[in-house]
Amino acid sequence: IGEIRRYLRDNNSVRVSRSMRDTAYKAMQVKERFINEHLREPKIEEIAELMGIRREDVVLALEAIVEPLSLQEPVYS
Amino acid sequence: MKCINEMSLTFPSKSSNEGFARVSVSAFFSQLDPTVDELADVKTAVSEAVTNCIIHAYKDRIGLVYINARIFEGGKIRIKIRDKGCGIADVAQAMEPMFTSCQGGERAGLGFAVMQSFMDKVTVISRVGKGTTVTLSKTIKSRGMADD
Amino acid sequence: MKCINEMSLTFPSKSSNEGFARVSVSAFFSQLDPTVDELADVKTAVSEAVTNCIIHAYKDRIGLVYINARIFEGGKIRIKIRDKGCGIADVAQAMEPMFTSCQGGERAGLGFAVMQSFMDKVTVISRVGKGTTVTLSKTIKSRGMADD
Ligand SMILES: Nc1ncnc2c1ncn2[C@@H]1O[C@H](COP(=O)(O)OP(=O)(O)O)[C@@H](O)[C@H]1O
Ligand SMILES: Nc1ncnc2c1ncn2[C@@H]1O[C@H](COP(=O)(O)OP(=O)(O)O)[C@@H](O)[C@H]1O
Ligand SMILES: [Mg+2]
Ligand SMILES: [Mg+2]
Repeated sequence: IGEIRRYLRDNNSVRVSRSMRDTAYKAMQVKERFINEHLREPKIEEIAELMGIRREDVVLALEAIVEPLSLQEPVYS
Repeated sequence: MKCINEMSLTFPSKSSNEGFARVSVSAFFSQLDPTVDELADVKTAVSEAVTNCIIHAYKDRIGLVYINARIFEGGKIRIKIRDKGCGIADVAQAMEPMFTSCQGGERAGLGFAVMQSFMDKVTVISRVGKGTTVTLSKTIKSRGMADD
Repeated sequence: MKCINEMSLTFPSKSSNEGFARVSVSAFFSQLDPTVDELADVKTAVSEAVTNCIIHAYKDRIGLVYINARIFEGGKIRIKIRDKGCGIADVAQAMEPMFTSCQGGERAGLGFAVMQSFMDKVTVISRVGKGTTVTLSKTIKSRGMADD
Protein backbone atom coordinates (compact mmCIF):
# COMPACT_ATOMS: atom_id res chain seq x y z
CA ILE A 1 0.00 0.00 0.00
CA GLY A 2 2.87 2.35 0.81
CA GLU A 3 4.33 1.52 -2.61
CA ILE A 4 1.06 2.31 -4.33
CA ARG A 5 0.57 5.51 -2.43
CA ARG A 6 4.08 6.60 -3.32
CA TYR A 7 3.45 5.68 -6.95
CA LEU A 8 0.27 7.75 -7.03
CA ARG A 9 1.87 10.65 -5.28
CA ASP A 10 4.87 10.62 -7.62
CA ASN A 11 2.61 10.55 -10.62
CA ASN A 12 0.52 13.37 -9.29
CA SER A 13 3.46 15.59 -8.51
CA VAL A 14 3.58 18.73 -10.54
CA ARG A 15 6.28 18.73 -13.18
CA VAL A 16 8.76 21.55 -13.21
CA SER A 17 7.84 22.43 -16.78
CA ARG A 18 4.26 23.14 -15.77
CA SER A 19 5.10 24.93 -12.54
CA MET A 20 7.64 27.20 -14.22
CA ARG A 21 5.09 28.20 -16.83
CA ASP A 22 2.68 29.14 -14.05
CA THR A 23 5.38 31.16 -12.30
CA ALA A 24 6.30 32.87 -15.55
CA TYR A 25 2.68 33.88 -16.26
CA LYS A 26 2.39 35.19 -12.72
CA ALA A 27 5.59 37.17 -13.24
CA MET A 28 4.19 38.70 -16.42
CA GLN A 29 0.99 39.67 -14.58
CA VAL A 30 3.02 41.26 -11.80
CA LYS A 31 5.02 43.10 -14.44
CA GLU A 32 1.89 44.48 -16.14
CA ARG A 33 0.41 45.59 -12.83
CA PHE A 34 3.70 47.28 -11.90
CA ILE A 35 3.80 49.17 -15.20
CA ASN A 36 0.22 50.37 -14.67
CA GLU A 37 1.00 51.58 -11.18
CA HIS A 38 4.47 53.06 -11.64
CA LEU A 39 4.49 53.90 -15.36
CA ARG A 40 7.82 52.21 -15.87
CA GLU A 41 9.25 48.74 -16.38
CA PRO A 42 9.99 46.86 -13.16
CA LYS A 43 13.46 45.51 -12.54
CA ILE A 44 13.59 41.74 -12.24
CA GLU A 45 14.46 42.22 -8.58
CA GLU A 46 11.24 44.18 -8.07
CA ILE A 47 9.19 41.40 -9.67
CA ALA A 48 10.97 38.89 -7.43
CA GLU A 49 10.19 40.94 -4.32
CA LEU A 50 6.52 41.25 -5.22
CA MET A 51 6.28 37.51 -5.84
CA GLY A 52 8.28 36.55 -2.78
CA ILE A 53 10.73 34.46 -4.78
CA ARG A 54 14.39 34.91 -5.64
CA ARG A 55 15.60 36.97 -8.58
CA GLU A 56 17.28 34.04 -10.34
CA ASP A 57 14.11 32.00 -10.02
CA VAL A 58 12.19 34.68 -11.91
CA VAL A 59 14.81 34.41 -14.66
CA LEU A 60 14.50 30.64 -14.69
CA ALA A 61 10.72 30.75 -14.85
CA LEU A 62 10.66 33.32 -17.67
CA GLU A 63 12.54 30.80 -19.80
CA ALA A 64 9.46 28.58 -19.73
CA ILE A 65 7.43 30.96 -21.86
CA VAL A 66 10.16 32.02 -24.23
CA GLU A 67 9.35 32.15 -27.95
CA PRO A 68 10.03 28.99 -29.96
CA LEU A 69 13.74 28.39 -30.26
CA SER A 70 15.47 29.79 -33.26
CA LEU A 71 16.80 26.26 -33.42
CA GLN A 72 13.45 24.79 -34.34
CA GLU A 73 11.85 27.57 -36.31
CA PRO A 74 13.39 30.72 -37.66
CA VAL A 75 11.61 33.27 -35.47
CA TYR A 76 12.43 36.27 -37.60
CA SER A 77 11.30 35.09 -40.99
CA MET B 1 38.27 48.18 -17.42
CA LYS B 2 37.94 46.29 -14.15
CA CYS B 3 36.22 42.90 -14.22
CA ILE B 4 33.90 42.60 -11.23
CA ASN B 5 32.48 39.16 -11.78
CA GLU B 6 32.89 36.33 -14.24
CA MET B 7 31.67 32.86 -15.10
CA SER B 8 32.64 30.15 -17.56
CA LEU B 9 30.38 27.47 -18.93
CA THR B 10 31.14 24.45 -21.12
CA PHE B 11 28.65 22.02 -22.62
CA PRO B 12 28.23 19.71 -25.63
CA SER B 13 26.53 21.17 -28.71
CA LYS B 14 23.19 19.44 -28.15
CA SER B 15 20.12 21.44 -28.96
CA SER B 16 18.71 20.58 -25.52
CA ASN B 17 21.50 22.72 -24.02
CA GLU B 18 20.60 25.91 -25.83
CA GLY B 19 17.89 26.90 -23.34
CA PHE B 20 20.04 25.97 -20.39
CA ALA B 21 22.94 28.11 -21.65
CA ARG B 22 20.62 31.04 -22.14
CA VAL B 23 19.17 30.75 -18.63
CA SER B 24 22.63 30.41 -17.14
CA VAL B 25 23.90 33.55 -18.81
CA SER B 26 20.80 35.55 -17.92
CA ALA B 27 20.80 34.34 -14.32
CA PHE B 28 24.40 35.51 -14.12
CA PHE B 29 23.60 38.96 -15.47
CA SER B 30 20.48 39.30 -13.36
CA GLN B 31 22.76 40.50 -10.55
CA LEU B 32 23.03 43.75 -12.51
CA ASP B 33 19.33 44.14 -11.83
CA PRO B 34 18.10 44.59 -15.39
CA THR B 35 14.50 44.80 -16.56
CA VAL B 36 12.87 41.81 -18.24
CA ASP B 37 13.37 43.48 -21.63
CA GLU B 38 17.03 44.30 -21.11
CA LEU B 39 17.68 40.71 -20.15
CA ALA B 40 15.62 39.42 -23.07
CA ASP B 41 17.92 41.24 -25.51
CA VAL B 42 20.99 39.54 -24.07
CA LYS B 43 19.22 36.18 -24.02
CA THR B 44 18.24 36.45 -27.66
CA ALA B 45 21.75 37.37 -28.77
CA VAL B 46 23.30 34.53 -26.76
CA SER B 47 20.70 32.17 -28.11
CA GLU B 48 21.61 33.03 -31.72
CA ALA B 49 25.34 32.61 -31.10
CA VAL B 50 24.89 29.28 -29.32
CA THR B 51 22.52 28.04 -32.01
CA ASN B 52 25.17 28.82 -34.61
CA CYS B 53 27.67 26.65 -32.74
CA ILE B 54 25.16 23.81 -32.63
CA ILE B 55 23.98 23.90 -36.23
CA HIS B 56 26.91 25.38 -38.16
CA ALA B 57 30.17 24.92 -36.23
CA TYR B 58 29.46 21.29 -35.34
CA LYS B 59 27.25 20.47 -38.28
CA ASP B 60 27.26 16.70 -38.26
CA ARG B 61 28.77 16.02 -34.87
CA ILE B 62 28.70 17.03 -31.24
CA GLY B 63 31.49 19.28 -29.98
CA LEU B 64 32.02 21.54 -26.98
CA VAL B 65 30.67 25.07 -26.70
CA TYR B 66 32.52 27.45 -24.35
CA ILE B 67 30.91 30.54 -22.87
CA ASN B 68 32.69 33.15 -20.81
CA ALA B 69 30.61 35.97 -19.35
CA ARG B 70 32.03 39.00 -17.57
CA ILE B 71 30.70 42.00 -15.73
CA PHE B 72 32.84 45.14 -15.74
CA GLU B 73 32.54 48.40 -13.84
CA GLY B 74 29.76 50.66 -15.03
CA GLY B 75 27.43 47.83 -16.03
CA LYS B 76 29.44 46.78 -19.06
CA ILE B 77 29.03 43.13 -19.93
CA ARG B 78 30.94 40.93 -22.34
CA ILE B 79 30.07 37.41 -23.46
CA LYS B 80 32.39 35.21 -25.48
CA ILE B 81 30.84 32.21 -27.22
CA ARG B 82 33.52 29.92 -28.59
CA ASP B 83 33.54 26.68 -30.55
CA LYS B 84 36.23 24.45 -32.05
CA GLY B 85 34.11 23.68 -35.09
CA CYS B 86 34.43 24.21 -38.82
CA GLY B 87 35.16 27.95 -38.75
CA ILE B 88 33.98 30.64 -41.16
CA ALA B 89 35.91 31.31 -44.37
CA ASP B 90 34.48 34.77 -45.05
CA VAL B 91 33.34 36.46 -41.81
CA ALA B 92 32.22 39.69 -43.49
CA GLN B 93 29.93 37.75 -45.81
CA ALA B 94 28.62 35.54 -42.98
CA MET B 95 27.62 38.63 -41.02
CA GLU B 96 25.62 40.13 -43.88
CA PRO B 97 21.90 40.11 -43.15
CA MET B 98 20.13 37.28 -45.01
CA PHE B 99 23.33 35.40 -45.70
CA THR B 100 23.08 31.76 -44.77
CA SER B 101 25.09 28.75 -45.82
CA CYS B 102 22.08 26.50 -45.22
CA GLN B 103 20.15 25.28 -48.23
CA GLY B 104 16.45 24.77 -48.24
CA GLY B 105 15.37 28.06 -46.74
CA GLU B 106 14.80 26.88 -43.19
CA ARG B 107 17.37 29.39 -41.86
CA ALA B 108 16.76 33.10 -42.21
CA GLY B 109 20.40 34.20 -42.18
CA LEU B 110 19.58 36.85 -39.58
CA GLY B 111 21.45 35.50 -36.56
CA PHE B 112 24.32 37.97 -36.73
CA ALA B 113 21.94 40.82 -37.60
CA VAL B 114 19.92 40.00 -34.47
CA MET B 115 23.06 39.91 -32.32
CA GLN B 116 24.13 43.27 -33.71
CA SER B 117 20.79 44.91 -33.13
CA PHE B 118 20.41 43.62 -29.56
CA MET B 119 23.97 44.18 -28.39
CA ASP B 120 26.21 47.27 -28.55
CA LYS B 121 29.05 45.45 -30.27
CA VAL B 122 29.61 42.08 -31.94
CA THR B 123 33.02 40.83 -33.02
CA VAL B 124 33.75 37.54 -34.74
CA ILE B 125 37.12 35.85 -34.96
CA SER B 126 37.27 32.63 -36.92
CA ARG B 127 39.73 30.21 -38.48
CA VAL B 128 38.62 27.55 -40.91
CA GLY B 129 39.02 24.13 -39.33
CA LYS B 130 39.87 25.67 -35.95
CA GLY B 131 36.71 27.33 -34.76
CA THR B 132 34.96 30.60 -34.08
CA THR B 133 34.75 33.09 -31.22
CA VAL B 134 31.84 35.51 -31.10
CA THR B 135 32.16 38.36 -28.59
CA LEU B 136 29.02 40.23 -27.56
CA SER B 137 29.28 43.48 -25.58
CA LYS B 138 26.68 45.76 -24.06
CA THR B 139 26.16 48.25 -21.26
CA ILE B 140 23.27 47.46 -18.94
CA LYS B 141 21.86 50.67 -17.55
CA SER B 142 21.05 49.18 -14.21
CA ARG B 143 20.93 50.53 -10.70
CA GLY B 144 24.27 48.84 -10.17
CA MET B 145 25.35 45.65 -8.60
CA ALA B 146 24.75 44.32 -5.17
CA ASP B 147 28.03 44.41 -3.28
CA ASP B 148 29.45 41.50 -1.41
CA MET C 1 26.96 4.06 -16.89
CA LYS C 2 26.61 6.13 -20.04
CA CYS C 3 26.81 9.91 -19.70
CA ILE C 4 24.12 11.49 -21.87
CA ASN C 5 24.75 15.15 -21.19
CA GLU C 6 27.15 17.25 -19.19
CA MET C 7 28.03 20.81 -18.27
CA SER C 8 30.83 22.54 -16.41
CA LEU C 9 30.60 25.85 -14.65
CA THR C 10 33.30 27.98 -13.01
CA PHE C 11 32.83 31.19 -11.03
CA PRO C 12 34.47 33.17 -8.23
CA SER C 13 33.27 32.48 -4.68
CA LYS C 14 31.18 35.62 -4.35
CA SER C 15 27.93 35.25 -2.48
CA SER C 16 26.14 36.94 -5.39
CA ASN C 17 26.98 33.86 -7.49
CA GLU C 18 25.20 31.34 -5.30
CA GLY C 19 21.77 31.98 -6.81
CA PHE C 20 23.14 31.94 -10.33
CA ALA C 21 24.90 28.61 -9.78
CA ARG C 22 21.77 27.07 -8.27
CA VAL C 23 19.61 28.19 -11.19
CA SER C 24 22.18 27.06 -13.78
CA VAL C 25 22.23 23.59 -12.34
CA SER C 26 18.43 23.46 -12.19
CA ALA C 27 18.09 24.73 -15.75
CA PHE C 28 20.45 21.97 -16.84
CA PHE C 29 18.50 19.24 -15.07
CA SER C 30 15.12 20.59 -16.04
CA GLN C 31 15.62 18.84 -19.41
CA LEU C 32 14.82 15.66 -17.45
CA ASP C 33 11.48 17.29 -16.64
CA PRO C 34 11.63 16.40 -12.97
CA THR C 35 8.87 17.18 -10.50
CA VAL C 36 9.00 20.45 -8.62
CA ASP C 37 9.96 18.57 -5.46
CA GLU C 38 12.74 16.59 -7.11
CA LEU C 39 14.30 19.74 -8.55
CA ALA C 40 13.87 21.63 -5.27
CA ASP C 41 15.84 18.88 -3.51
CA VAL C 42 18.69 19.16 -5.99
CA LYS C 43 18.68 22.96 -5.82
CA THR C 44 18.82 22.96 -2.04
CA ALA C 45 21.68 20.46 -1.94
CA VAL C 46 23.69 22.39 -4.54
CA SER C 47 23.01 25.60 -2.70
CA GLU C 48 24.43 24.16 0.55
CA ALA C 49 27.55 22.83 -1.18
CA VAL C 50 28.22 26.10 -3.00
CA THR C 51 27.62 28.13 0.17
CA ASN C 52 30.22 25.98 1.93
CA CYS C 53 32.78 26.84 -0.75
CA ILE C 54 32.01 30.53 -0.35
CA ILE C 55 32.04 30.75 3.43
CA HIS C 56 34.33 27.91 4.54
CA ALA C 57 36.71 26.93 1.72
CA TYR C 58 37.58 30.51 0.79
CA LYS C 59 36.98 32.05 4.17
CA ASP C 60 38.81 35.38 3.87
CA ARG C 61 39.39 35.50 0.15
CA ILE C 62 37.79 34.90 -3.24
CA GLY C 63 38.66 31.69 -5.09
CA LEU C 64 37.15 29.69 -7.91
CA VAL C 65 34.27 27.24 -7.51
CA TYR C 66 33.97 24.46 -10.11
CA ILE C 67 30.75 22.62 -10.81
CA ASN C 68 30.38 19.63 -13.10
CA ALA C 69 26.90 18.24 -13.67
CA ARG C 70 26.12 15.04 -15.56
CA ILE C 71 23.07 13.17 -16.69
CA PHE C 72 23.39 9.40 -17.09
CA GLU C 73 21.06 6.84 -18.57
CA GLY C 74 18.05 6.04 -16.43
CA GLY C 75 17.73 9.53 -14.99
CA LYS C 76 20.79 9.28 -12.79
CA ILE C 77 22.41 12.62 -12.11
CA ARG C 78 25.73 13.50 -10.53
CA ILE C 79 26.97 16.92 -9.49
CA LYS C 80 30.54 17.61 -8.40
CA ILE C 81 31.19 20.86 -6.53
CA ARG C 82 34.90 21.50 -6.17
CA ASP C 83 37.02 24.21 -4.55
CA LYS C 84 40.74 24.80 -4.08
CA GLY C 85 40.24 26.25 -0.63
CA CYS C 86 41.35 25.35 2.89
CA GLY C 87 40.17 21.73 2.87
CA ILE C 88 38.63 19.75 5.74
CA ALA C 89 40.88 18.02 8.29
CA ASP C 90 38.23 15.60 9.61
CA VAL C 91 35.55 14.89 7.00
CA ALA C 92 33.58 12.45 9.18
CA GLN C 93 33.30 15.08 11.91
CA ALA C 94 32.41 17.84 9.43
CA MET C 95 29.55 15.71 8.11
CA GLU C 96 28.02 15.14 11.55
CA PRO C 97 24.71 16.96 11.93
CA MET C 98 25.11 20.12 14.01
CA PHE C 99 28.87 20.23 13.58
CA THR C 100 30.09 23.63 12.46
CA SER C 101 33.50 25.26 12.63
CA CYS C 102 31.87 28.69 12.76
CA GLN C 103 31.72 30.46 16.09
CA GLY C 104 28.86 32.67 17.15
CA GLY C 105 26.00 30.35 16.28
CA GLU C 106 24.98 31.89 12.99
CA ARG C 107 25.57 28.56 11.15
CA ALA C 108 23.45 25.56 12.01
CA GLY C 109 25.96 22.91 10.96
CA LEU C 110 23.25 21.19 8.94
CA GLY C 111 24.58 21.69 5.41
CA PHE C 112 25.88 18.16 4.93
CA ALA C 113 22.82 16.70 6.69
CA VAL C 114 20.59 18.55 4.23
CA MET C 115 22.62 17.32 1.25
CA GLN C 116 22.38 13.75 2.55
CA SER C 117 18.66 13.87 3.13
CA PHE C 118 17.87 15.46 -0.26
CA MET C 119 20.22 13.40 -2.43
CA ASP C 120 20.68 9.63 -2.73
CA LYS C 121 24.40 9.79 -2.06
CA VAL C 122 26.92 12.39 -0.90
CA THR C 123 30.67 11.82 -0.97
CA VAL C 124 33.30 14.25 0.22
CA ILE C 125 36.98 14.13 -0.69
CA SER C 126 39.17 16.76 0.89
CA ARG C 127 42.82 17.60 1.49
CA VAL C 128 43.86 20.30 3.91
CA GLY C 129 45.34 23.23 2.03
CA LYS C 130 44.34 21.71 -1.32
CA GLY C 131 40.56 21.83 -1.41
CA THR C 132 37.38 19.83 -1.31
CA THR C 133 35.20 17.96 -3.79
CA VAL C 134 31.60 17.19 -2.86
CA THR C 135 29.80 14.72 -5.13
CA LEU C 136 26.01 14.62 -5.05
CA SER C 137 24.12 11.78 -6.75
CA LYS C 138 20.44 11.09 -7.25
CA THR C 139 18.06 9.31 -9.58
CA ILE C 140 15.36 11.51 -11.05
CA LYS C 141 12.20 9.49 -11.71
CA SER C 142 11.39 11.60 -14.68
CA ARG C 143 9.45 11.00 -17.82
CA GLY C 144 12.80 10.86 -19.58
CA MET C 145 14.77 13.28 -21.61
CA ALA C 146 13.87 15.13 -24.74
CA ASP C 147 15.85 13.58 -27.56
CA ASP C 148 17.92 15.57 -29.97
N1 LIG D 1 29.93 29.33 -35.07
C1 LIG D 1 29.90 29.21 -36.42
N2 LIG D 1 30.67 28.30 -37.05
C2 LIG D 1 30.66 28.17 -38.39
N3 LIG D 1 29.89 28.93 -39.21
C3 LIG D 1 29.10 29.86 -38.65
C4 LIG D 1 29.05 30.05 -37.25
N4 LIG D 1 28.18 31.06 -36.98
C5 LIG D 1 27.72 31.47 -38.17
N5 LIG D 1 28.26 30.75 -39.19
C6 LIG D 1 28.02 30.96 -40.64
O1 LIG D 1 27.46 32.26 -40.80
C7 LIG D 1 26.22 32.17 -41.50
C8 LIG D 1 25.28 33.25 -41.03
O2 LIG D 1 24.89 33.04 -39.69
P1 LIG D 1 23.51 33.64 -39.19
O3 LIG D 1 23.52 35.12 -39.46
O4 LIG D 1 23.31 33.24 -37.76
O5 LIG D 1 22.42 32.98 -40.11
P2 LIG D 1 21.85 31.47 -40.12
O6 LIG D 1 22.28 30.80 -38.84
O7 LIG D 1 20.36 31.65 -40.22
O8 LIG D 1 22.46 30.80 -41.33
C9 LIG D 1 25.74 30.76 -41.26
O9 LIG D 1 24.88 30.32 -42.28
C10 LIG D 1 27.05 29.98 -41.24
O10 LIG D 1 27.48 29.71 -42.54
N1 LIG E 1 34.08 23.27 1.00
C1 LIG E 1 34.50 23.28 2.28
N2 LIG E 1 35.77 23.69 2.58
C2 LIG E 1 36.21 23.69 3.84
N3 LIG E 1 35.46 23.33 4.91
C3 LIG E 1 34.19 22.92 4.69
C4 LIG E 1 33.65 22.89 3.37
N4 LIG E 1 32.38 22.43 3.47
C5 LIG E 1 32.15 22.21 4.77
N5 LIG E 1 33.24 22.50 5.52
C6 LIG E 1 33.37 22.31 6.99
O1 LIG E 1 32.35 21.43 7.42
C7 LIG E 1 31.55 22.04 8.44
C8 LIG E 1 30.11 21.57 8.36
O2 LIG E 1 29.49 22.03 7.16
P1 LIG E 1 27.92 22.18 7.12
O3 LIG E 1 27.32 20.86 7.51
O4 LIG E 1 27.53 22.73 5.81
O5 LIG E 1 27.60 23.22 8.30
P2 LIG E 1 27.84 24.80 8.35
O6 LIG E 1 28.12 25.29 6.95
O7 LIG E 1 26.55 25.33 8.88
O8 LIG E 1 29.01 25.01 9.26
C9 LIG E 1 31.74 23.53 8.24
O9 LIG E 1 31.52 24.25 9.43
C10 LIG E 1 33.20 23.60 7.77
O10 LIG E 1 34.08 23.54 8.87
MG1 LIG F 1 22.20 31.60 -36.95
MG1 LIG G 1 27.12 24.77 5.26
